[in-house]
Amino acid sequence: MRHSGPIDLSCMIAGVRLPTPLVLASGIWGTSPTLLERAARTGAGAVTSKTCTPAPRRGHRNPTAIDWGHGLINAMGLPNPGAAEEVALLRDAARRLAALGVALIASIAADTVEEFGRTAAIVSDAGPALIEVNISCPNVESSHGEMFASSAEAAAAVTRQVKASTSIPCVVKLSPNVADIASIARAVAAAGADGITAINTMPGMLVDAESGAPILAHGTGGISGAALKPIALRCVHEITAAVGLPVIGTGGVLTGTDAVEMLSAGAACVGVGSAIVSRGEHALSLILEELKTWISERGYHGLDDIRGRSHRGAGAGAIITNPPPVPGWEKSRA
Amino acid sequence: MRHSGPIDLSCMIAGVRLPTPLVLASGIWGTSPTLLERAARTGAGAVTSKTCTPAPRRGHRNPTAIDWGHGLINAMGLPNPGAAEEVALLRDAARRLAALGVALIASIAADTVEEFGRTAAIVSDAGPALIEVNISCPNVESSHGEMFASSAEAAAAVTRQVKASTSIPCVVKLSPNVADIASIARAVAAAGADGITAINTMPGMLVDAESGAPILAHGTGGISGAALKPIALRCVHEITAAVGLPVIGTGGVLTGTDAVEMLSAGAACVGVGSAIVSRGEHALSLILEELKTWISERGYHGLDDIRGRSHRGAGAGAIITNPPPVPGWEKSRA
Amino acid sequence: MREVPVALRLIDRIQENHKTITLVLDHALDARPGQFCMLWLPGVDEKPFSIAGPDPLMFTVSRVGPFSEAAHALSKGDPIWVRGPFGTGWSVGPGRALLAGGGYGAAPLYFLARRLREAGAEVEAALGARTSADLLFMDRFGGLGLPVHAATEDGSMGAPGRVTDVVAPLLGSGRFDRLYACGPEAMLKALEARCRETHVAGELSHEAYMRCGVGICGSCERDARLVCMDGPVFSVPGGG
Amino acid sequence: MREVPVALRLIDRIQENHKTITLVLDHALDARPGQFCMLWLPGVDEKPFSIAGPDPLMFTVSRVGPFSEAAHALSKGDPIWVRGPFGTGWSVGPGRALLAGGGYGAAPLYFLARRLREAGAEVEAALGARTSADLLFMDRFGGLGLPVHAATEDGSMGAPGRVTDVVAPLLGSGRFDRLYACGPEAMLKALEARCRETHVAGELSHEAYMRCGVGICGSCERDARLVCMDGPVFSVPGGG
Ligand SMILES: Cc1cc2nc3c(=O)[nH]c(=O)nc-3n(C[C@H](O)[C@H](O)[C@H](O)COP(=O)(O)OP(=O)(O)OC[C@H]3O[C@@H](n4cnc5c(N)ncnc54)[C@H](O)[C@@H]3O)c2cc1C
Ligand SMILES: Cc1cc2nc3c(=O)[nH]c(=O)nc-3n(C[C@H](O)[C@H](O)[C@H](O)COP(=O)(O)OP(=O)(O)OC[C@H]3O[C@@H](n4cnc5c(N)ncnc54)[C@H](O)[C@@H]3O)c2cc1C
Ligand SMILES: Cc1cc2nc3c(=O)[nH]c(=O)nc-3n(C[C@H](O)[C@H](O)[C@H](O)COP(=O)(O)O)c2cc1C
Ligand SMILES: Cc1cc2nc3c(=O)[nH]c(=O)nc-3n(C[C@H](O)[C@H](O)[C@H](O)COP(=O)(O)O)c2cc1C
Ligand code: FES
Ligand code: FES
Repeated sequence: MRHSGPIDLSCMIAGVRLPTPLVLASGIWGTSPTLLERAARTGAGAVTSKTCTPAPRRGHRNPTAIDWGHGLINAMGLPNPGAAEEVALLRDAARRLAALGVALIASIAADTVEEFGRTAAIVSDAGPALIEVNISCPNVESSHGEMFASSAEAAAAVTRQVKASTSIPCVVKLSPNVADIASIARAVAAAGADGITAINTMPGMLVDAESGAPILAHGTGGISGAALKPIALRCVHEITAAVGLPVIGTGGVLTGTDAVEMLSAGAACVGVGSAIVSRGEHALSLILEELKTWISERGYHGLDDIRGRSHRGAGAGAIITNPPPVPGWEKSRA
Repeated sequence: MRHSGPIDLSCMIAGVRLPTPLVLASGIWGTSPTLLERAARTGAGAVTSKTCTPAPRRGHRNPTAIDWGHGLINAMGLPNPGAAEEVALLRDAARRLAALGVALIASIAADTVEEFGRTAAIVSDAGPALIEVNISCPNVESSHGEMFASSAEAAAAVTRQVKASTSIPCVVKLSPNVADIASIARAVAAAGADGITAINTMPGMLVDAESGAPILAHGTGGISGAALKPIALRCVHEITAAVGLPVIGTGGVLTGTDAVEMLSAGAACVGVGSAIVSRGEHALSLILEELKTWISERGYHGLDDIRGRSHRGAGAGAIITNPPPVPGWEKSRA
Repeated sequence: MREVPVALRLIDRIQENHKTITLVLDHALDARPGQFCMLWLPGVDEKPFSIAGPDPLMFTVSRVGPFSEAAHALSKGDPIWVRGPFGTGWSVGPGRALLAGGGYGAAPLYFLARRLREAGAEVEAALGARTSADLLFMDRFGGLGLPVHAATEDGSMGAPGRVTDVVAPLLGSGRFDRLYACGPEAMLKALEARCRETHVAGELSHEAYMRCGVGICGSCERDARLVCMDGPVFSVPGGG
Repeated sequence: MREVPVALRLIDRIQENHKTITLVLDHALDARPGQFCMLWLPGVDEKPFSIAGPDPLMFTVSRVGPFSEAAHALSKGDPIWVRGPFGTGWSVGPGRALLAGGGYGAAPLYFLARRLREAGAEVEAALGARTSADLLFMDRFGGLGLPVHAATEDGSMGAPGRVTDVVAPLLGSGRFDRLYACGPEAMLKALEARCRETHVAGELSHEAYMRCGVGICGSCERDARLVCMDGPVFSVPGGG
């Protein structure tokens, strides 16, 4: 059942067409234009720059990132040169990426609603295809007290402010660390978001048995990679059931099959980060090749054939069988 | 530096002394008294019965539990014979466990605050050492709409009601799927909880690439085992920083070193569940032996020597070094 | 094999009798006779089935309810999802072995018979069913060139009666070191009693309602033992 | 070795000179010369260090700032936490090799020298420092019985001047196929130029500020290359 016709892997996210559905996640390889270009050359449809903040940040002290066996945990603390300096880097990156037909997504974060707006306006000068609004970094203490992604009101307020500050389409990046991510998604959709990135890392902690100390200097950090996948799939499924916005499904995608699962859960396209560690620098091209092979072996034509299938339910002809009563039940009734 | 004197692994949880710090987590091996006895014989200081509800529940249809490579995910749907029938099983279990000096913890759940109280009163008749109040099962739709563990008010209301309905000490089981678990812990502590179990599973989803369908028949399920460990360590650290209650630290403990990490994060004792799959039926005795060896090799005397070390901070003599400015910073300033 | 269900394709669908088929899959599995897999059909259910052959992987399914009906509706080329193998399986070694099967129990015993023969054992089989139309795998056992004792309740083939009636004198003959059995609970119960009477060691494959299949949920308990993890094969001590 | 820091104990602490020690650990590591590990001291910091020997695992640490000071304060029996090995390392094969080390760069080159000799290479070493008191590993290289060319800025031992002054004529002599180097950035820059002039292939080990050590954070970039993952050893093409 190999497919003979051409396979189209391009896809749309918030009005932007990407040549491939793979998006380099924010924070991977930092802010460097040359590294973003390097990532773009390995099969990305878009690359996301490291989150930048209004003022420069040195980030946390080491250890900042650890491969703990089931993925990574990191607390970089958003080291970045600050929005004003970042613009030059983004402009350079945009130029390099344009030559490759790969979109640039500029990630921003800030401590207050107003600063989110100002930062969006600043980075807009570099002309990124999209702005990613990072309201979900678990590793920085903001003057706001908690992540903006923790509350529907705060998330909506940031979204409104950013939308009022730039004409570039905006995707809002959500956190899995909330009781009901669908309600946050509805709030940012109502506030005008053009898309959603789901998810940022899940807060966790490694403890060193020998010393008893947390391993990351910051104490807690964000879990990414393999361990995050089922959390991300659940969040993407719940968000796409709740709102019509396109979602950059991100979290634990390490293989082409993982990408198929993420698209099946409803993602418009697929973010990739930690795979760079588990599969090496060519992770994106490996995933892209595996995705292509998977699609062509099944005679599919493109991403529309697999996207959102997790929402179909058991189907009309499905037979629903019931489990028998539990053992204790039978026994105690006997 | 091997220790010569006797090592004391007993510990206190909510006024109950346990011969070892290992607690069989709720739901493992179900409600059967003979299986609880079997677990008790493998080194447990306490065993927790499968959560029972006011009315019997058949549970969800299969697939209900999958080993996905980084731990388990399950959506059993709380199959149980109902509190009235469960009492007989618990009485039988309590009798078997008393002979072994192992404590019985009876887990309960319900749809309303009132039913939580009624169920606590019913199972109290069997004389368990503790009642575990499960307000955090991710796999059942309650008439309450969301988990009681999602809101400080709801969690406190359940705690107060249960405390008013029984004289047996109560530990409240919390969910990692909240923005701020410390605030929930403070609420249940203020409402009179005698201890906290942290954590229940983290909601996730597996998707089958081939069919595009969620693998669990229930769609979403709860993540346990290896992938849960850093989330559990973080929650236990945050809870024990916030409240003085003893915590049954549960989530991803597969080895003696994992148990040391959980105690270091502040746990009074250590819950074990999914290890039964990764290490086999003797998981608890393996973990206990490893814990003993770890302690004696370091010349420690017992659990107090390792408990809560993650809270010590960097220490008085610690040298704090700062990372240099980020590359982009240097460059753009040059 | 992974613990997560893998979609395998039917390369053949053999009609064994009016209510039983064998699914032949495009996959080989490193498994021991007596082990089982969980078979999943999305939207339907997931149920345990004994491995009828490891290479290619085969399952023999009798139509009795919703899941098995959905499995019968599959055609060549269709996918079915498999996780496993799980459980302990039968012991394989030289010696004199009697295999007793009821219904689809014949399928995993056929896999066992081949392995026992490879290990140098002397093997005889006793197969029972209601009518000759219900008897399974008679040809396959015959093809191995080993003695097959059949029993049908209506007497349409072999000895009239149940497989236990045929097995009892064979066990009593002293010709066998070990009884291997798979079939309905009532048959296993009777055979267990015969083993104890005749002091022949027995290895009986039992069933129970399964959820996890990996020994954690407790659904499949039988007398403090978990059928999925401790079994499905349980021993009856021989000696005497 | 795991990717998570493991507490290893000091079985020895060798004072190499007034500001440099070698930590000898109770562990062996399967590593190539030129690879590095991240060393962690809780409450202090985590920093990269080249492997000075794999069995027992050794690191040579010069006291220059807060982390290295804390490492110097360690005594026999104390733990230090290690993750790795990371990076690509130097190529090892037969041929005529010149090793050029500045400061603690001598340590990983000594590990390399032993591996090169095992591989049948002809090896000479050039080591430089400010004064004879700063020269490292002279005895160890001497112990391998290979020619060692020293250079000190104050002329207190070997040729007066920098190691680059000694290396330049050696490279020009045509006696070497390959230059291996580890030391301060200025030295590496000068050596890279010499390699290009003389058409001798170079493998130079560079430094950068590291966070993750595993090629994901981008902290250690040098011209679109990641020192932790693509390096720390980078090649200068030879030929001509
Ligand atoms: C280890 C093991 C190996 C198995 N191997 C095979 C095999 O090789 N081939 C095969 O066809 N089947 C096998 N089974 C049985 C199989 O798993 C299914 O139970 C069977 O297919 C019925 O599923 P269903 O949905 O089609 O019908 P269901 O509706 O589930 O059951 C059909 C019939 O079985 C009865 N039944 C269901 N559950 C129980 C129970 N717990 N106790 C008593 N009666 C019950 C029902 O009342 C009904 O009459 C095995 C079971 C186990 C545990
Ligand atoms: C791959 C690799 C291998 C290494 N191997 C060794 C080794 O074998 N032995 C060894 O002693 N050290 C080695 N280092 C250096 C080591 O990692 C530490 O940088 C060093 O110990 C300084 O740390 P500190 O906290 O003691 O002092 P710091 O305060 O961090 O630095 C001390 C001095 O170095 C300067 N410095 C710090 N960072 C930079 C920078 N990014 N660029 C320029 N100057 C800087 C400071 O200004 C200061 O003068 C290696 C580094 C790398 C990247
Ligand atoms: C080292 C590292 C740094 C990260 N930095 C950022 C960041 O600056 N901004 C952001 O929004 N997400 C950041 N993330 C999160 C990723 O963008 C992504 O959401 C997460 O890693 C999950 O995807 P993965 O499992 O494919 O890695 C970072 C992740 C890692 C591993
Ligand atoms: C199959 C299974 C069933 C479970 N059933 C329950 C339950 O009934 N009540 C409950 O409070 N927790 C239940 N849990 C959660 C465990 O008690 C425990 O909190 C979780 O598995 C994390 O611990 P672990 O990583 O050691 O497994 C169940 C977990 C598993 C794997
Ligand atoms: S099916 Fe879960 S323990 Fe056997
Ligand atoms: S230190 Fe993180 S990429 Fe090199």
